[in-house]
Amino acid sequence: MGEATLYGLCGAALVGLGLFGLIVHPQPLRKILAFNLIGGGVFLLFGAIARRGAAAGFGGDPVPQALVITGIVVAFSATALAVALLLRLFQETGQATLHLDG
Amino acid sequence: MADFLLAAAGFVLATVTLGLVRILRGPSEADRIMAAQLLGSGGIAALLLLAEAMSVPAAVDVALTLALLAAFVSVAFVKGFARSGADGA
Amino acid sequence: MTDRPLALDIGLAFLVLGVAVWTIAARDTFAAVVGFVAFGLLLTLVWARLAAPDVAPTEAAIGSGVTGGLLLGASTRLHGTQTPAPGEKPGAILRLAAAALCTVVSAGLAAIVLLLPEPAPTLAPQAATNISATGLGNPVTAVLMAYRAIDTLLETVVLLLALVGVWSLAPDRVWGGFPGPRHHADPDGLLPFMAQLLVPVGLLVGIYIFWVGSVAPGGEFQGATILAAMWVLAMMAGLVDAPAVSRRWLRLLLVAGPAVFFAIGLAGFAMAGAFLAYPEAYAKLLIVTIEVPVTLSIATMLALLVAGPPERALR
Amino acid sequence: MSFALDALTILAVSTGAFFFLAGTVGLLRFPDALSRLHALTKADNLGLGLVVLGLLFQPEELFAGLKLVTVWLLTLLAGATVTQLIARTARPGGAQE
Repeated sequence: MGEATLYGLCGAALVGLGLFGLIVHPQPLRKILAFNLIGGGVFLLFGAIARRGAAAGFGGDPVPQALVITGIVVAFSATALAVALLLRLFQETGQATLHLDG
Repeated sequence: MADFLLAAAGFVLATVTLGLVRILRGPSEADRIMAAQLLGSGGIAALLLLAEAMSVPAAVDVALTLALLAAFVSVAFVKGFARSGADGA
Repeated sequence: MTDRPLALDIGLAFLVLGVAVWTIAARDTFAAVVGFVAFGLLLTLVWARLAAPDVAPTEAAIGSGVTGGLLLGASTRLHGTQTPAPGEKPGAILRLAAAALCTVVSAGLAAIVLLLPEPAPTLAPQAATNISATGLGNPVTAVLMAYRAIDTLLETVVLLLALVGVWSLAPDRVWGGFPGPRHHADPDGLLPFMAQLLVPVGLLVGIYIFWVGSVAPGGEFQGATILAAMWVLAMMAGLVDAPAVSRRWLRLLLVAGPAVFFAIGLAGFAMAGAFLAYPEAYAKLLIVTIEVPVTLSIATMLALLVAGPPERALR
Repeated sequence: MSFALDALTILAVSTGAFFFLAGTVGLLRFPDALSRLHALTKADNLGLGLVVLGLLFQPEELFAGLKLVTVWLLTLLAGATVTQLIARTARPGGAQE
């Protein structure tokens, strides 16, 4: 088993772990953290595919690597927007909860 | 030589990750910041060792980026820490 | 391959998973965020091991650094609100069901990883043959700026839209005002001193990482993130104040990158017959012409995304 | 020649790794925040410094060596600042716990 497969499996586990956190944590900030873990897992899956595609003198396929770079930046914009929404909710209601009748 | 450097990288990384237990135990947030800082410098050391062992000179640029961003995160930490301390946390 | 790198890889993979479990399981939100920063750091090492030296600094800078700073700030502000109400905690059945679902998802993905086709499909040879047409030495930058340039263009637009979204969350009375609290420089503190030393060095490194990106790992996103982090650092140390978001120069700076990118893309119709196509003789010149304003715009967007919506009214 | 340099690298990197170990043990075992801080600064400054020193013994371009030293100086600067800020707040009677 090469390191690509190893880290690919690690990515698969991270996606499940993040998904679990996203479902069971009631606090929005914890959900945002879990969302970023899922992102990390998906990127690692891409990384495994890129590493397997090493050819032509490159250590990895540059196309999935470029996609991961784009993905990291987009995940950050989503996180920043989510955090801003959450802080505004807190400012408005004094609570940071998604619980409607709370 | 490469084997030695890889082993050293693994050792440093494993050691500082052990320090993360401090974040779990706390008790104060200062302890948590310290453990994170130790992880930061250990991670940088491991990366430099990897760069030399795998002969990827570009990894030194990664370490440079990491060092700058670690400084940024530390300041964010301490700023937040000071603020939550002021709230009587 | 010798045995030892494999041992290192296995250890690293377990560390990544351990820190991820902790980020999910930690009772205290602040500790969870610290775990996430550690997670990003370890992922940076993973990217170095996966021979992805362009992704590693992006993960270090954006995935761990800037995202970490943002979440730390948020967790501090939400301090004391992070204990879930009694009715909010999911019951044991839901937790079990979620665990089962997530195990299935992970197992499915793991099966896909194990059953990936041999030999692995790759676009690396195509990237290698076309790289000479761009005049660049770094294949990943060539992919980002040439044949997947539309992704990169749309990505800057995504960042801009996220920033518009963040700004639109400002209450009416501070509309168009200054983001975040004003940090005052502590005259006998070490922080302003450190920032004065660190920020110039950081700016230099940021420009270097951006510049080296055309021939070696690095590039506009990594460089821009360092520039953004240094700007936010200067704000936190109280050296400079965040600009009011209604400033015209700021808005011009924000749209300059995407606008130049789009204009050169349109010019591609006249010069090379397609959107975002570059005539071969000028490819490198055009790419650099795009990269400089795009880097400045991305740096501004990232810094302002971390700074958040306006909180203080224009005087 | 290169054998001697390798030996120096191994010596410096091993000592650096030892300081990381010592720093971690200190962080985990010392009783109060201030002595833990003391342990941390040792690991931080000396550990990374020795690793960088060890790598400098390997044949490097001048620019690469300069970058290595810059990494160390940046970490040193950030570490010193954070340490000082923590020490101020972690002092007995300061804002803590």
